[in-house]
Amino acid sequence: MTSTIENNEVVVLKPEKKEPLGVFFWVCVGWLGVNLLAAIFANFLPIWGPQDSNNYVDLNTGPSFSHLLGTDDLGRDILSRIIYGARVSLGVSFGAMFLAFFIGGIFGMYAAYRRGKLDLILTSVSLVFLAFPSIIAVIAVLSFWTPRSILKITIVIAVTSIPLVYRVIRAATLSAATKDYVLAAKIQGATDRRIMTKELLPNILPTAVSFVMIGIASVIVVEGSLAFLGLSTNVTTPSWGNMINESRSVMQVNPWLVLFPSLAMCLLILSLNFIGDRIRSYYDVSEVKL
Amino acid sequence: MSSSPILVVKNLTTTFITGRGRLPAVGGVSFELNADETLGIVGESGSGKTVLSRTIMGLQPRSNVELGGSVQLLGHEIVHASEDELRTIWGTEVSMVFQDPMTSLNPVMTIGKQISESLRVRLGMSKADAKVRAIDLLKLVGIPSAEERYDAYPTQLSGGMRQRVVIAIALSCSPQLLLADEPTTGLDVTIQAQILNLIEELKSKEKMAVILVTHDLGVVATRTDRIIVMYAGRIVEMGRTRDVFFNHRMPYTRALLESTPKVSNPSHTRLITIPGRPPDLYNLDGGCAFAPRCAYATDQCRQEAPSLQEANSDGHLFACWNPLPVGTSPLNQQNSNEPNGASNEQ
Amino acid sequence: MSNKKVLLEVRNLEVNFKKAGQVVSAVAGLNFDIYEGETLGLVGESGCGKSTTGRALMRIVEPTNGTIVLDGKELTSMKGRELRQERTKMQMIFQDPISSLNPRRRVKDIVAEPLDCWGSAEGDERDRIVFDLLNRVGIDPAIYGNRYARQFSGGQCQRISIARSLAMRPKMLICDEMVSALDVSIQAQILNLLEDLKEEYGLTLLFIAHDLAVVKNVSDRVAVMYLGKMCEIGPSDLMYDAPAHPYTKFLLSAALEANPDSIQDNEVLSGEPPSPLNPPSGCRFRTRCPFATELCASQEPLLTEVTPGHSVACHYPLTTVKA
Amino acid sequence: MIKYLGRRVIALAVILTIVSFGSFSLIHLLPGDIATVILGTGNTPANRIALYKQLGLDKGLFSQYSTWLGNIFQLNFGNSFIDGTSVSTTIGTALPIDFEMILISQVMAFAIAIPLAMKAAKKPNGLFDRIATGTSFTMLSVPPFIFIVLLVLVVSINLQIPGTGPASFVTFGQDPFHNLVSLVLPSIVLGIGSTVVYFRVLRSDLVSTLQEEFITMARSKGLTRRRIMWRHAFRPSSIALLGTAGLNIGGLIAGGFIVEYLMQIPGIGYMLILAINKSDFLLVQGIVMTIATLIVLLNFLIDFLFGIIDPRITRD
Repeated sequence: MTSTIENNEVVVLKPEKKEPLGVFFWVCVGWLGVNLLAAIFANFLPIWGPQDSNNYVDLNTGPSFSHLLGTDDLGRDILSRIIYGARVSLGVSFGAMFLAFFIGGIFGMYAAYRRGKLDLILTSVSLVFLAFPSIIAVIAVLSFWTPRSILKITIVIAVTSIPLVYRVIRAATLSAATKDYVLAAKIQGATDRRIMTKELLPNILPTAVSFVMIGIASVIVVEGSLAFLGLSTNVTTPSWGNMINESRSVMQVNPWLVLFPSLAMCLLILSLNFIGDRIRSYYDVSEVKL
Repeated sequence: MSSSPILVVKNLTTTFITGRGRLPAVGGVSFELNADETLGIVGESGSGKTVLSRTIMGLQPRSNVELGGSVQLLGHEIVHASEDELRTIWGTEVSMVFQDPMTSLNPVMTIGKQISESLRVRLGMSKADAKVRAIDLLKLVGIPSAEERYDAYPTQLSGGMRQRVVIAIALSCSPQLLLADEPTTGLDVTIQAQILNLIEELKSKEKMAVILVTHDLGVVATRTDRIIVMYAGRIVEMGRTRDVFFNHRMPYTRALLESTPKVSNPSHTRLITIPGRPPDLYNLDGGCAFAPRCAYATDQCRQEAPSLQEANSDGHLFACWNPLPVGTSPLNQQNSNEPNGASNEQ
Repeated sequence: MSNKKVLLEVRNLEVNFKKAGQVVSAVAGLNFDIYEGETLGLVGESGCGKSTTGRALMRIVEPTNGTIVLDGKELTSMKGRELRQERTKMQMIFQDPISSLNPRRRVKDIVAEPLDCWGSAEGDERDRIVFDLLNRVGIDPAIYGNRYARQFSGGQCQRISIARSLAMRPKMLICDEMVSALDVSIQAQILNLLEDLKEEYGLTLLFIAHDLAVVKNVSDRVAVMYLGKMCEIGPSDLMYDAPAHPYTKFLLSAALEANPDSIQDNEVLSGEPPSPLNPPSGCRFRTRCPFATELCASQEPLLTEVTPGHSVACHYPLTTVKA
Repeated sequence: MIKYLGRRVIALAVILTIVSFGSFSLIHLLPGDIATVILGTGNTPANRIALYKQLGLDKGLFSQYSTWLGNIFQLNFGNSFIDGTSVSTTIGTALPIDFEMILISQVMAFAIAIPLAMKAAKKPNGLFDRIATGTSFTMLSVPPFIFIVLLVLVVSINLQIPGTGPASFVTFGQDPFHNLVSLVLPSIVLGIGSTVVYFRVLRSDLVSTLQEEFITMARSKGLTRRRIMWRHAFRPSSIALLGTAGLNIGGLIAGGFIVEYLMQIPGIGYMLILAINKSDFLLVQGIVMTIATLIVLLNFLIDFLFGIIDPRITRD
């Protein structure tokens, strides 16, 4: 064979032009991690019990050495109640988003890849549901579906989030599925399942992760609102929403009671939003327009 | 040809300051353009031809860009002019046709409005006058049933028609210089021929100078008076069109010519290729930027960048330490089927 | 030429799209053969259906009508695994080099994708095949095999695409505008590489492009399409010298030659192609053809042989006028 | 355009039908027997049958639905089980308060967000942009119920500004000045929330629009920056803004309840919460139906505006 091979190219690789995720991103991830760990291992932490009322010694105190964030009007430790409250907020929001993504994501991906009638039907249905305000649906269903539990709240929020998740994942899949590499995989004989898992999934994952983060943040707000309406968990179970709501009446006496749970909630939402936003811009995923 | 130049570019540099360092997109470019001339600027992607044309126009964004040298257009200095000053020149003295007519027209404005807008803002015409003139312009660039098309949106037109609209906008305030940046890339061959003929026709009708920026040697071969060949942000050869095609001295010009497939080639003609890839502008060393791909490169080429030198008195310049002999252009031996002696395959 | 073995036989290929309730006839009844070992160029302007034809052959786009016989096997009636298996004999390279490669996969996995799909090679064997293919297309596998595709330039991506398409040792390669997004110097490298690989792997090529010069440089025969129909098909040298269809002639005269002495024909084809939603009756080119008569409007010209191996669909082919 | 609107009207009708059926069936999702819920236990069967008859629950589901729907077309949502007041009247008194709050907050949001977004988009990643984007991000992370609680803490409790605290609402008809004062804090909360969202959307869209070639083209025509920003960049970018505004205003109609509840402003959201707490199911049904209808109509209006702004949309 007369070789006419041109010499192996000196390939000039394009540099990864991305700016790094940044320190603040990792601070946010760290904060989310702290929240998660504290919520999971609350029982093992050297803190007061959330219901320990201290024999009415320290009522409505500000931060001190024995109670880092102070106590409420029943003498219960605020830090401890915030940590146990994180269980409700994080439990409901992570649970609801994972459930919604499991169902909505699979349908969204499948519909966008297959197109055709199934896509048309699912998309029309999702549009109808999106026209119906989901928060109203959540309130309506929860007010009728008693007795309430964390599981029920999670399920209701998850179900009402499915149409939105479906739309987001469908749009992300659609933009990936129209790329030539999908066709290339197809003509090499890849099965639909292989294309969906090997070619499409890695490309919609950044969108999904980013949206999960922002979704979790918004579920935390929804759960908080429900707590205000008395539609969330039992009042005796501490949740951030409950804590803020209960202490509104003593706000004048002890503003710490409102400030600390509010701060806990805002910081976590900020972290989640920031993580989601950075992932989106890092992976250069354009904002999904609905 | 001896009329005084309308455009004088002297030692122009455009350097982008990016996260990776300094990117010298255009480095030390000098040339002149006469009032009735058509100048072609040819180069591959990354050669700096588009940046050059935008810098001449003054359209380069100001942040993270370092400009040097001078561009004198009809007595106005462009390089350090403020946008307010430039605005008085744009449209009336120089205007531009962009590569992609789809993206260079505002999708939510009717084409008529986009033309008459210039007339009203720049020339202070009344609404009614501007409309009449805009329709005239649409007719001038060959758009059928111009009155009806006046109210059309860009998406309702084909690519060729859109490019005609862009040309109409560019001509609306009778500029003396038209900068056309890849005006036919992405258009079909028959439409490309129509657009190039249109520009040529309007050039003589409107008495303006034209700069035709392109990657395609075919576009400039028969429609320009002079050609500039760019590589890595610099002029490597410049001269009258025939000189560049037939008497080029710079090996890159030849390589470009040889690697372009030709309709007149018999089928299965093996193209003579340039090995390697265009240089990484971030890491230019002191030598000739083409040296790593050049078959004739010597140590001198790798160490010292050649400057432009005269090939003849007609303004034919080239930048090379080991220029090709005169008259060895592949175009001169087109009918001999012998393989070219100067094969630079490695 | 005619005693050669036919590798791909296309009969009455039609592709219709539905758009806003209307039917777009993108490909309207194509008949052609591709012989083993040859390169057939397919040219035409945008919207003429040349890309759709290529995609319909691969059945990425479902043909509305017609038959495709590849190496003796009828493809249009196949389904599922059989289709996927049979289709690996024919591969396609796309126009956009960047979007052809999954940005989130490594180069060596991209090239190995067909092998992994079919489990035809594993472990060291798989690595060896990938290594050889990458080397063959000029990408050093030892250095770049583990890189992600997004770091490569257009020309390099196209090389990787070629390597991938060869992994299953296909008989036929469909190149859909594969060099039109590349710079001339890179384009020439890829075209030469393609010619070498064609020889080495015994490939048959369908080379789809809008650039007449590029097509002529690689093709044995050329087919010209206009608005979903084939105008002319014949040996490339012969056809470029003496086009028989007026459209081919205009197309050639509009092609710009990089030579100041080339004659710039002032006979530029005026107007633009009509909409495929509502194609003209009879000959689809008649609305722009200076030679059109009433016959052209009423009766569709069929593809007929003017000289051996050279067919044209025109009532008034130019060669007969000349003769 | 007509074809486009026609299709939208059909979609509108379909969605409204489904939404109305959803609202209607809410009452049937109740666990247990409605008569027990309304009359309490320990009632005679005769009373139950009378109630069933009064509610029309003795008829078939479809006939119930069509009667209910027929009534709704005459804006008759029935009378409350609890206090016998007309549901339509309750909704009719509550809605204007929401409209007032939304109007104030949206005027405020657009007035702040548009100029800020334009200034920020002129120099992406410049100092102004960084500050504005950072601030918007922080504001985005404060839920409305925390925001309003903190505002009340500062403004009404610490600064002791009269008429701004919870339960100080008076209607516009009673006292326009105090009405406005009492709506200041809730409007700020809703307005800032909207401002942040609009700013972020418009800024990012403007940044990408300003990089488009047609902006360079407009510059090369010699147009002023101001003209380019408003005539060439804002209009295409306003599509994203408008779409967001549609979703956001819909969200305010549906989600304003938390602010209304905390401030005890008798808007539609507060009424909904009260109705739920009192188990006033006909009122819940009526409010849900009203909110859903308003949101669907809002979406229709936004679609219509899309069609006006962007000719591409009406000709797909």
